[in-house]
Amino acid sequence: MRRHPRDPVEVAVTELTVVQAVNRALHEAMRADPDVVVLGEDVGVNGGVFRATDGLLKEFGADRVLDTPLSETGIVGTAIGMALYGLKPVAEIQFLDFIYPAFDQIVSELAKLRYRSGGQFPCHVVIRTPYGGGIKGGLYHSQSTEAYFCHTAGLKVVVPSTPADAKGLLLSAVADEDPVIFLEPKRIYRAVSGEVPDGDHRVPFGQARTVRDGTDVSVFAYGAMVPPSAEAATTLAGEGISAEVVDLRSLVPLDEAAVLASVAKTGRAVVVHEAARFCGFGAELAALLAEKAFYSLKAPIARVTGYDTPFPYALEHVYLPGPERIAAAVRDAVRAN
Amino acid sequence: MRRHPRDPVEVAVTELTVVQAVNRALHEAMRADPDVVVLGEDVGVNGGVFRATDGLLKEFGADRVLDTPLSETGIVGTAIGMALYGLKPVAEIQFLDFIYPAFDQIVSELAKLRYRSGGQFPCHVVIRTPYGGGIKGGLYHSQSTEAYFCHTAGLKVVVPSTPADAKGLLLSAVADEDPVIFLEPKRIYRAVSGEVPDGDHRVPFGQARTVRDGTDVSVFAYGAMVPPSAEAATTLAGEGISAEVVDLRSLVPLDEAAVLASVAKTGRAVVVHEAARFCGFGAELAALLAEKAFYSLKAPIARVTGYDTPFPYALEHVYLPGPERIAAAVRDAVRAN
Amino acid sequence: MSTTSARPQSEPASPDGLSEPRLLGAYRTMALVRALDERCLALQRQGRIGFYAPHAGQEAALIGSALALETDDWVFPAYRELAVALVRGVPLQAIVDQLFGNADDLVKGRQMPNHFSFRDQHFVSASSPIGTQIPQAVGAAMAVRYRQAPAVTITYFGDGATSSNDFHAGMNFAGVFRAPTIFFCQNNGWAISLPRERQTRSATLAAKAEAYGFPGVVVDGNDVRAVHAAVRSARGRAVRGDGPTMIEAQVYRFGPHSTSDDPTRYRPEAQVAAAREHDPVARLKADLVAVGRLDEPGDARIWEESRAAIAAAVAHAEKAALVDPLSLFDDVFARRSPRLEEERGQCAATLGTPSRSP
Amino acid sequence: MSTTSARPQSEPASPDGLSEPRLLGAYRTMALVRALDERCLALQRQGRIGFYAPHAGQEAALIGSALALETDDWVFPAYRELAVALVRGVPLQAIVDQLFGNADDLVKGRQMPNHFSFRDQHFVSASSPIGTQIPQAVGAAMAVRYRQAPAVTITYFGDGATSSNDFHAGMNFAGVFRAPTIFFCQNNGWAISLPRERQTRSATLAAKAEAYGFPGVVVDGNDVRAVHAAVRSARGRAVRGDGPTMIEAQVYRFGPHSTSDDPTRYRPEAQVAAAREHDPVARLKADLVAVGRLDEPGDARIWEESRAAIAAAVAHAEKAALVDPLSLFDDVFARRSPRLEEERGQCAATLGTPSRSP
Ligand SMILES: Cc1ncc(C[n+]2csc(CCOP(=O)(O)OP(=O)(O)O)c2C)c(N)n1
Ligand SMILES: Cc1ncc(C[n+]2csc(CCOP(=O)(O)OP(=O)(O)O)c2C)c(N)n1
Ligand SMILES: [Mg+2]
Ligand SMILES: [Mg+2]
Repeated sequence: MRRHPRDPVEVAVTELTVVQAVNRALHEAMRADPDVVVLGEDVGVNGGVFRATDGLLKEFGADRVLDTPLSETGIVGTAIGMALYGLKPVAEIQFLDFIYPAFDQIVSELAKLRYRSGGQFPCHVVIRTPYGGGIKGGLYHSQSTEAYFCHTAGLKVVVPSTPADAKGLLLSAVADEDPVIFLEPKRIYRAVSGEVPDGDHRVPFGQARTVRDGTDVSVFAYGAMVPPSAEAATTLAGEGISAEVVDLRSLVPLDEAAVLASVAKTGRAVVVHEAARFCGFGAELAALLAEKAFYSLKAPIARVTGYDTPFPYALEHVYLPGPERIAAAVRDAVRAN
Repeated sequence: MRRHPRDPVEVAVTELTVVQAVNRALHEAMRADPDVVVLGEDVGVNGGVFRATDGLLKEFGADRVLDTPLSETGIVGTAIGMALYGLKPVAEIQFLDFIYPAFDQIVSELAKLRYRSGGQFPCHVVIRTPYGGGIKGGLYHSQSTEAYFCHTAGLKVVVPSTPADAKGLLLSAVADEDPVIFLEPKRIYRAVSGEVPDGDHRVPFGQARTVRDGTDVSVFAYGAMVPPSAEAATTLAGEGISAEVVDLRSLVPLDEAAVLASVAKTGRAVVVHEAARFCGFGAELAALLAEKAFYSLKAPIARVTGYDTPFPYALEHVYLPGPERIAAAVRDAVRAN
Repeated sequence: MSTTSARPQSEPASPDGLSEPRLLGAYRTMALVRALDERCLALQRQGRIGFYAPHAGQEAALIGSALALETDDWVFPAYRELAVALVRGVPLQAIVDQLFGNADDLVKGRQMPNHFSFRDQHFVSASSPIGTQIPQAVGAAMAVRYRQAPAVTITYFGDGATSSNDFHAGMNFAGVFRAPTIFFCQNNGWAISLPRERQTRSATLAAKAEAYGFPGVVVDGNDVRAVHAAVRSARGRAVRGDGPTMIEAQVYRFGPHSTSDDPTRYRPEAQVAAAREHDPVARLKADLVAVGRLDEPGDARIWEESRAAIAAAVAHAEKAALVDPLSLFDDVFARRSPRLEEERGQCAATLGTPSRSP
Repeated sequence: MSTTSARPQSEPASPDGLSEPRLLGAYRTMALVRALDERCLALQRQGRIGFYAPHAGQEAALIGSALALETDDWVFPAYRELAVALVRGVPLQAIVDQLFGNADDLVKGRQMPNHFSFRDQHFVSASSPIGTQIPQAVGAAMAVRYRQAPAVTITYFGDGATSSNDFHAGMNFAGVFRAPTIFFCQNNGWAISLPRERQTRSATLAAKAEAYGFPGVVVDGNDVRAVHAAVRSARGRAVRGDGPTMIEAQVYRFGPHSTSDDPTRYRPEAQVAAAREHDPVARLKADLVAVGRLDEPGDARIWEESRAAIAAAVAHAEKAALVDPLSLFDDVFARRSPRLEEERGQCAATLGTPSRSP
């Protein structure tokens, strides 16, 4: 355990991977509050197919760590019922690609319960789910459909890209009063590790993180797209291009102030995500800038995204944005006038 | 029957409402091709809760007009199976708000079958569904979630706003080779009527319709937002503002050329839709313009949309964009510099 | 809010049988909700409320089941259960305010009529999508058990809902986790225009419970005592830890599916006439008259009082203020996000109203 | 493509019993797919294919059922049915090419291994989401009947899939529309780490068919003849217009759920050992030896031939070209939209490849 460099007060830290940080957060949340329960497919005995829930069953028992039948409708539907009654369920959906059987419960129920009951029935469920490509999972173990959830009023949507944020955002999610879709970039579950503050480390929602300061162009990314964006920025620095990289972290609520401040400074924007381009989250970011940063903009807003095709298997490397595509878009943006 | 004014050759026309035009198209499609079958809840004996399928059971019998159990999963799932086998099913979902139990079948199966089978199993299903507000239907009989479908590669998404387009787009949908989400603006089912060409009148996908020419600003709308946009343009004309109103008609494929041409001319854009703003279809349109029409743009791109709340009941009139809100946004766009 | 409550405070909530005095109370509530149903259909025709989903014919099932519950039990309703809310102590005024969607409406005018939500009475927010409440009731029951509360959850749904995804998921989870849940299916033989025989080929709906490993029972939904007994017994099983029960109450709804529906397009009038012969309200009245608990003048008084209470509630509801337009932006989240705050400001400007942040 | 086919062309596709010569053919196929299974697990461990979902232990269920089908029948598989494809005449090479996702792969490298699609053999595209194929099979069966074709559809799924929405919808629609569908459930007792007893409390999975008004039967999935007879009889019912049947084949899969899974975390090794005592391949071999249709040298030859055929197919697959990167943009729609054409151009530029529009 070491002191966390960013933290002014002495906080013990532990080096963890992203998935370990998720696991740590779950342990701590369950220790702190007996109302927190975990449910999902293979989350108990098996410890989750990615081991995110490893050890929970042993420590907290089968009353609080529930291996469910194969039904996402059932997982989210029962989690909603638990939340209405006063528990704080953290539901795991094995892959974001398999969330759709629960879509009705999420968009028609979870997102709308507080509103439609006039505030009488808040419904605080956290849905954790691994998302995104990069593990050769093909069409159904790779998708990034965060835009569906972002478009649904009543849901908060967050995406960590570092172990510290994975823990900090998950602890905030469990403590939140609203439903939270917690997207875990499975591609960097183990690929990225870093120092994670011990204890009740929370990262508030709605605050973007500047990964790297820059003055020529703003690169907005989240999840597994943050590392290649940062890598592109490093390459570009060598070419004399100063790219600011902003990790949005929370898509809903969005840190508009940070986005606008960055573009006010740079005048150029590149948005990066894995999801298909058409009506993807990048569209919202571009629309926001085209409305509110119009007079600062010096170049067209570029989107570096997955293509408007289903997610492939053999051609995953072609589909996914990498540092080269990001860097190319940034160069174009900087050259544009 | 009269001659259709827009049509160069003599074509008989009939005055119909939007829902009558849908009904007419279904009759004609079923007469023309025995592979066309209709299925859904209450589509047979009852003729559809909006009477869109009225008369079909009588003319075509219970083999081709299927009253299904209450399961959208079943409706879309079986429609997919029929289409794979070679039929051309037209499935009705009673309200777009109730499509979510079928969401998995739509986004994971229907949209991806051709792709994932390497082109071996095309899957041509038309899903018709009334959508949108304006009938005092509250949270669950009013929503406009077209963005979910537009973001899903493999689906075509079309929305008529006139009786002629309702028939013409629906006949094109039935004749198409790809899955089509056919959104019917229920608010103008009966409120709007007009001349509809008899016979095999088809409106191709991917072609926007200029509702009104203008030079100062482009207003993009679709479905039930077209009439209030046109009304706003009329008001604005009286103020000396020349607003071009473009009815997109087909959201996927989108007529980018028409959108870009209009903005190349006007330099200003206002996007109108009923759906919630955040990550709505308007975001894509704004992003498109911010990328490809950047140098023509003279003003921030405005979005006049539903708010980022669930759809209300008593306050529907506050939620839905009307001519006043549209006109106000246009005035702001024209004033901006 | 008015204080008209269906259940006199002195009566015990739910003894194991329905005594004659309690039966008379049940009859009063049945009369009240029958009269309310008639009144609401008229209000809708007159354009004074926007929509209504009637329940006449289902009173014994609704009230018999509700009387078998305890205060701490939780109800997960569909959209036809205002009688259950009344039995649980929800004031008539609160129900009528919801139908009008006025400023007193507890759901703040956000939902169509019939989509009630009464936190204090553990009557969970109703929604339109069919079946969604079913797994929610199971989850709440799992929470009840986790908290070791001596309570159950009950969920109401129709014959059509047995085809929903949520029915399957909810029933299966309840079986697997032995959740203390009662699945109360009101089988009226129709899901809008689809007759029960074409909803499913299952011999009975209750038989479906077998597929999930717990008992299903069929009960005459016109017999308030039989319904009460069935729910009471299911409740007993549940609190004893013996798991869920499905109850299929066979009922007949006399009216249309809703005020948007025209049942003459699909339903033989003779069927309705035949069903009216078994009207549960008339049946209970006859029983009470037979044992000398009720006579014609007493009955007339009950109806008169019901109508008067309803008239008063309607008059009050119509006088209530309209919903504040800017309340549109509340309750999306616990606190308004910056984005919602901004939209609220824009909306206020559109309305010409100053945006006062409460 | 190579021409290795599991079913000799001379044999009739599916007589009503499995004659001894046909049984020997079945055994050959069982040996082939068992050998393939072993080889694929090795290929995955060596990093030569990306993933694999084994089926060893399920051969009698897979092959017995497939042999009961006719050419015009349609198969809606899950992800563990390559043996069924082989029986239907899909060349071994086509299967191996899919596992490699190379340029010869009929699904153009778009899906993970095991997600086959063979139009010519009416073997419908498999997907990962559990259960989705079930209502599709029912819809296709409804189309079969509409076209008055003397055929059926069959859908394969696991015990876990019985909890899916799609199972419920598919079973219910099949019951209501009397669709000529066979629901073939391979119950291996596990859905990844969840044992069958906690998937559902239903006494058997086949018993669930009752809830939909048609018969469900349990069959010993290690007995190729029993499986064949059950499917044959269900097929007869279906083509006669008597509607669907659910068959629960009780099997045991020896291997992990997939190469991503570690079953030692949840499954007792003793259970696997016990199941191996009932190995369906060994059992059929013993039967054939007992009746004098097979001897040890003959058996050895079968395995040798199988391994040789597999080795050849693997070698061929590894020599095949890689998928063309720009094929990424094909088959999203029947024709590329302008948007896809543009993205294709951008992609080509990124790759430094000229964008040649075919
Ligand atoms: C998921 C979904 N699909 C369709 C509808 C439209 N709809 C409203 S009520 C109804 C029939 C419900 O029948 P049943 O469950 O028997 O209840 P009843 O109205 O007879 O009480 C239908 C199809 C809906 N509300 N939700
Ligand atoms: C909708 C959905 N949820 C979860 C998964 C993840 N998953 C893949 S296979 C599987 C278990 C399937 O069990 P079963 O149906 O018994 O088939 P088996 O693998 O045993 O043959 C699960 C949970 C999935 N593929 N789809
Ligand atoms: Mg009903
Ligand atoms: Mg299994």
